[in-house]
Amino acid sequence: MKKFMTFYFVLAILFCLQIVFGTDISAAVDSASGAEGGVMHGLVALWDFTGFANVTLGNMAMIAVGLFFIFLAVKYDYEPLLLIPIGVGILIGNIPFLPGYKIGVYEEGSVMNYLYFGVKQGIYPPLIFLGIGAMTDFSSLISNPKLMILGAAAQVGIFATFLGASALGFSPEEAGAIGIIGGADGPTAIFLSSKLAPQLMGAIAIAAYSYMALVPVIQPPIMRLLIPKKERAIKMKPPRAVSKTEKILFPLIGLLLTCFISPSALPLLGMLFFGNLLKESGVTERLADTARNSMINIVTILLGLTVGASTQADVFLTLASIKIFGLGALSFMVATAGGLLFARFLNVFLKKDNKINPLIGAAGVSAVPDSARVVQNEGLKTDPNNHLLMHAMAPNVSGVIGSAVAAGIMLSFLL
Amino acid sequence: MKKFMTFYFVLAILFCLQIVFGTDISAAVDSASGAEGGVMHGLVALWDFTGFANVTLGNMAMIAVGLFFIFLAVKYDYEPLLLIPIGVGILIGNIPFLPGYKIGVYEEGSVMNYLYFGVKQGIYPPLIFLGIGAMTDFSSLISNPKLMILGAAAQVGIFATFLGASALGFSPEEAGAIGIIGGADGPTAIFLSSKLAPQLMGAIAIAAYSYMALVPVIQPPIMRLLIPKKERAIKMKPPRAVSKTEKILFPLIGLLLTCFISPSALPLLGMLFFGNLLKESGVTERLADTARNSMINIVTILLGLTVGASTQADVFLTLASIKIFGLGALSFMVATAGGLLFARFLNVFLKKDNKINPLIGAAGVSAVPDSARVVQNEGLKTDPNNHLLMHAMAPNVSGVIGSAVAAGIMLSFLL
Amino acid sequence: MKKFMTFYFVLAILFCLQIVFGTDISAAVDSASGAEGGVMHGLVALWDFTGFANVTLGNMAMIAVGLFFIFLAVKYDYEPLLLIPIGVGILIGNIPFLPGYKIGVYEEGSVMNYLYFGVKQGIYPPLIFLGIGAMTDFSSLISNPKLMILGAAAQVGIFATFLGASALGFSPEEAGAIGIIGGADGPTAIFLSSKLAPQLMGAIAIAAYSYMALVPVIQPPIMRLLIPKKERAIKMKPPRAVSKTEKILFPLIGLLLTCFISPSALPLLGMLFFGNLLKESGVTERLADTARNSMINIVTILLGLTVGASTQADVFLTLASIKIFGLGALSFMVATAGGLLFARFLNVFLKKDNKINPLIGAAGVSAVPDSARVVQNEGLKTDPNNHLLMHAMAPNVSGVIGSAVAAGIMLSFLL
Amino acid sequence: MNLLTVTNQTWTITLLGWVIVFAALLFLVGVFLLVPKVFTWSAKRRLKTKGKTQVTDDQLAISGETNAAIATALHLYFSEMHDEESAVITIKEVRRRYSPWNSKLYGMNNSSYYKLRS
Amino acid sequence: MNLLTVTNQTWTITLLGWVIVFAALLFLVGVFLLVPKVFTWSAKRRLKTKGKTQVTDDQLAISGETNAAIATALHLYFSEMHDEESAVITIKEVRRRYSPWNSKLYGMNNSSYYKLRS
Amino acid sequence: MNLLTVTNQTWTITLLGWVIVFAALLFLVGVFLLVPKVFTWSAKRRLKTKGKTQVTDDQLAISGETNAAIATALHLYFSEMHDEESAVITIKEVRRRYSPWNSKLYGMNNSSYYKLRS
Ligand code: NA
Ligand code: NA
Ligand code: NA
Repeated sequence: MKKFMTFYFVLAILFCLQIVFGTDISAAVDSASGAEGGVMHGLVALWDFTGFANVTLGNMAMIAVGLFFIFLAVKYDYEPLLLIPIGVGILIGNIPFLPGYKIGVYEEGSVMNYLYFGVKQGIYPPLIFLGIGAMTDFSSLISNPKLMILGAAAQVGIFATFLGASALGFSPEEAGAIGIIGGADGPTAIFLSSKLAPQLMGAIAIAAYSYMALVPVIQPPIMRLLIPKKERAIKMKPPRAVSKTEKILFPLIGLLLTCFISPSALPLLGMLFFGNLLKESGVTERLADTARNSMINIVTILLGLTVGASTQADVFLTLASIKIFGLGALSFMVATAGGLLFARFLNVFLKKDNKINPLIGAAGVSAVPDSARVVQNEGLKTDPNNHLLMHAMAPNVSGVIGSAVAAGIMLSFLL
Repeated sequence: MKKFMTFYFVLAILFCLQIVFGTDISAAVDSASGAEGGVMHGLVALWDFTGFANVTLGNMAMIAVGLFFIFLAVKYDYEPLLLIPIGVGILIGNIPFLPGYKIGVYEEGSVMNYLYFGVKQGIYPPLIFLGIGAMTDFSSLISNPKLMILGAAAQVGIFATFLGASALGFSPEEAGAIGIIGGADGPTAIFLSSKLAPQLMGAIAIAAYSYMALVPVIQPPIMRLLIPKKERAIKMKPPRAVSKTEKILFPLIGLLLTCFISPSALPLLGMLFFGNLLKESGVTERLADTARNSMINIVTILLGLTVGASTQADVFLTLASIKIFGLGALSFMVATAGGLLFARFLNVFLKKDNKINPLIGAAGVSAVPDSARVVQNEGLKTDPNNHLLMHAMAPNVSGVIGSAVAAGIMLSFLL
Repeated sequence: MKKFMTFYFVLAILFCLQIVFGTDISAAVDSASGAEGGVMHGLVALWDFTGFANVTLGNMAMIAVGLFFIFLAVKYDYEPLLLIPIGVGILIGNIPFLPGYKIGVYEEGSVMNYLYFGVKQGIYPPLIFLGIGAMTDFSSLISNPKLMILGAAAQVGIFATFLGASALGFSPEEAGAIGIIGGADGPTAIFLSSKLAPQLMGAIAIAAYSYMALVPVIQPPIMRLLIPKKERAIKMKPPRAVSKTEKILFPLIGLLLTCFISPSALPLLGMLFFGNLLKESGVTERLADTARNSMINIVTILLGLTVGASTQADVFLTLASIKIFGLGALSFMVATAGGLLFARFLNVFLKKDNKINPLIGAAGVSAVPDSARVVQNEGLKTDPNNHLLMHAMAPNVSGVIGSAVAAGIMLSFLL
Repeated sequence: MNLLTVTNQTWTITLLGWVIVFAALLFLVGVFLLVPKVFTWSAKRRLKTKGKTQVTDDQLAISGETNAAIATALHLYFSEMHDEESAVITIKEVRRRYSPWNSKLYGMNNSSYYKLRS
Repeated sequence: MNLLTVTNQTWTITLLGWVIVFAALLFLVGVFLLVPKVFTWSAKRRLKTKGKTQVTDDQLAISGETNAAIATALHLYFSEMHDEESAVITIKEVRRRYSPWNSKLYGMNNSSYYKLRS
Repeated sequence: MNLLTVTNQTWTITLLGWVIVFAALLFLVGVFLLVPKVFTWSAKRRLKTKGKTQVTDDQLAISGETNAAIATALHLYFSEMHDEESAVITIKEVRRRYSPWNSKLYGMNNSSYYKLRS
């Protein structure tokens, strides 16, 4: 045991020397061994090849981030289905390697690069949307359509961030891609940034997912700040039952209407409503089941892993990334505030017994179903008998539609 | 409520004007607003981008067709696993968009185009055949091999249509691809047309699937016309039991024999028999299960959607498409008649107590298991105790093999 | 019946004539029929196209091999999940065809070629490793880490074969690819050979899988030869229980450590440990389930089929293939011996009551879990109460890691 | 950060973009406010033609109480936990492990099954 | 439409094509008429060598009645309906919904399971 | 076959390669020898701060006997056979067959289910 520890200790020291002082071990050995050749040269060549020889502080930092993501997922159960693939992806992307051996996600011909293709070309997000459509129940939204507007209100976060990013000096395309973080929707963010600003895709995706995981931390203070206690206690009527026909009509009408308005959102919204029709038609359960299970799982694994790997330190650790993280935090707050305030504004026009609880405006940011749960919890804190979950699902899912439409508009303007 | 309706009404009128008179709203606005710039210009630019600005009568017609397909599937349960993906695909393919933004299925680099790759290169159909092989039971065919010939007889539809299409002025390659509609087998039709006449693929696939859905409408009159009532009442002996060894030998012998005769059918028949071996071997249940569930479902979703989307009005609505639909109807009738008449002809050579019920000849067109069910129903109408389903499955599955062989021959001659 | 047999008999004779004497039937017919044209010419053209016209003795031999593989799988249940896809692949790859019609696995644009892409670019093996990671339990290895070294010892087979192949005149790259057969790990062999020596990939893969299926035949004699009966009877203490935290830490530490040492092994080891984390984290069961079921099944089907098809006789039947099979047998024996002898060597340093049963060294070759089962059986033969399975799993799974590391090193040196 | 530096075009996109997102969802709102009215209307007509003269909206609307009950059940469902599911997963885990890539174990499962049948 | 305009080659393909489809399936028919004969023959031989001198075909053939029964069962099966299956689907539906893309709900399931185990 | 013809580089790769595979796995061995010690040490500390003064290793180690029992069970499991599983597969087989590509049968299943619900 002792021996092992001593050995590791020496290795660790050598290793730290290299990183901190930039000593080039291989060069030292090389010059020392001189013409001895053979094994020694082989060893040196191999050392040059290992991660130990090529590691940078940036890699170490990113590996720490990756481990932290995994820790959050395992310990606190924050979005494990996303954070674990992304976390491992960050590890894999930041294991240092010599370029030219088809290892890295950015090297053409590498396995990671082939898997990354679906991210780069925006193919994975529509497939994710297909699965989401096949698992989402739009009833709450159909039964009380006016709540849908809250999903539009919260998209102010997208456009505010777009403005902010422009002001910070990003190009219009980049600003558009950064803005979509405010949509609080992972696949949409990846889809849009892959088209508008591929070079920022990693940072945008990581920011979007990080803040989505932090929704339970970000939203409650804003909710308490902007909504007076009395309004937080408003009880809403149970939504009416929705007929099967309405459920089948919804994806069809939704598809035609939203895509006529924003054809660039077709890959996302077309797939979302397609998946929902598979679910609601009642005659294609078999396909819906595959779409929301094996298909979405496969794509989730590949997308998470490669998005994580795209955070290679040399590409990722830039000033732009820091700005993006700042703007992202801002956009989540603006989006939440937008939803909440619009809900209060809406109440002005509603009859006494028909008023909505403004808290559900916060669910308009999408981040399904996290923000709806946050609403539910905040509602319960004010009145333990006031269950808002069902009502909050309406702005929640319409937030998904809203941000996809916004993404389409950004594409129309900026592509 | 009222306000909403008025608003929609005005919009609808404006919209109709545009379509019917070709008024260019954006141009009008543009010239009107002149140098006002800013928001107005942005609005105009965006309007130009919407589906409303780009819609054509063709698009509207195709969207109606897509909705009709979905209606048929949901209401009458006609082939929902195909008609719903295809129907939604037609909607998605006919939402009007400005070209150049990577939306359409025919635009390189679009998501739909990537998914369409599997259709264009004929990759999806063999994977479908793998799944079909893994779910098909060939016992009825093994136990009474001579019924297999009926599956060959019905392929006359393919060759008659080939002749007809040639006479109508199609090139030999196009005629070959059109002929395969008579095979009544969706994946085979897509596979062959993707190789011989990619430009007609959409029309051929839609025609094939439409008529397959209409088999219960097309076949019965022909059956009653060509088979006298007395022969319709013939009872057949229950088929003998089939041993496990025979079931394992069947895909192996079938694979070698058919592919030696028609090597071009290898992608289809190789996969079909491979899937069947996975099922029958008894030691690869795990793989067979995936092949006939998640794998075939994923491919079905993608294939249906993209085949539907390939019916973009500007490509699809041509004189050729109309001819193809006419020829397709013809070919289904000829194929049915071919199977029925050959069954009667076969009876001439068979001993009294061994005669076959000529109705099962109609099942030779494939369209598994629809046409077998039609046979069953017609049989029951004549004699409520005469169950023909089991017997009809033999020509039914051999029809699949037959049309794949025919597709291979077409490829050999015409590629 | 008689008629049929006579007909077949005549056909068979004609066919044999063609193969044995090289008579060119089509030429004969061609000259005979002369200017008769039309149908006769068509028939000749078609005959030229059939497999009967193009078959070679090599094809026949390979088809026999394919059938033999399937026979082994069905009758003796040797690795059916691999041998059946590979066996059918061999049939499909060796059905003779005229080149230029996009049929063969080596012809660009053919369906088989598209499916083969995942093999050629080494994409399938990492996906297989993902699934393996999601189904492997590393507890036995964590609870008794020193057994892991046995998995390193057995990799001597890889390097010995590398040496041997070099001595037999193979280029260094080819020798490296051949050496990996000694790793007894199919996906690793395919991954490495696809990078270093694509032209030998078929032979290497077939050799690796053949010998893996034959592990129960190859290993026992060597075990009895090298381990005295007394040592074969050693009983080992039951391994300690492993905590959940250790199980989660294992893939993380394993990933970082092994990939820092051998970054080229990243695609394999990264995926292996990723899959294991999905399994052990406890919060991503949904993803782990898909990874170890539908995903691995789909990839297994495609990989097996195309690897089998890559054994097209004209490419496969070479002197090199024979040498590779010889070297492969050798490498399995050397690897087994290496594991066994190192286990005895290790015992020298271990205290009396802590000694390991040297038999488990044989499990270090990987071939999970076959070789572990062989160890269990040999152990039971010596002492019917000595269950070694659990202990043998440790070197067994570490053998997988070991050969992936070795593959990475080969890539570093030779790419 | 100076919003004055932001170009005209950026402001256009910002304002117009948000407006259009609103417009799109307002459209949907409108349609789905209409749809149930249309249904009720056609249902009323059908009932009338069948001879019923007095139709109240109550007869057509489905009570929301059912919905509330379902919502509560769902909430309980998601906050409590399914022991059965865990059990299922556990069993499946034991069953399905071990590599299909070199799995005699798997093979054995399959073959026994095969032997039982044949 | 005038079939006279159709070229020679087209006629060749038409006739030859159909003939060959027939040939291919006739081959299969032939083989599968042979296969059971071969089986019966080898089974008879085996039985004979085991001492049985009188073997009738009846002893070897499996009654088709079983088949008929299965066919009927299948037919009933496909025309009637499985209430259990519907039930299963319904339960699964309630269980599996909600996006894994941002699913605390899912997470909760998993984590509870995890907490139960650890 | 003459090993003398093998170049220097080949020998280097051979020896170095094997050594490094050893090194890699030795590293892992070392770490996983350390990990449980670290755990025990921190667990001891925690127990001590909670007032327990006497802590033996036995209190922390989980008996390997449980493991042995599990191992045996697993072994039995893999060598015996699951009749239930076979049953499940059989039922599934009957249920799921027939092509979704032209499947009225499937359709019927679905539609009946649909009719039952609506
Ligand atoms: Na949103
Ligand atoms: Na057919
Ligand atoms: Na190994």
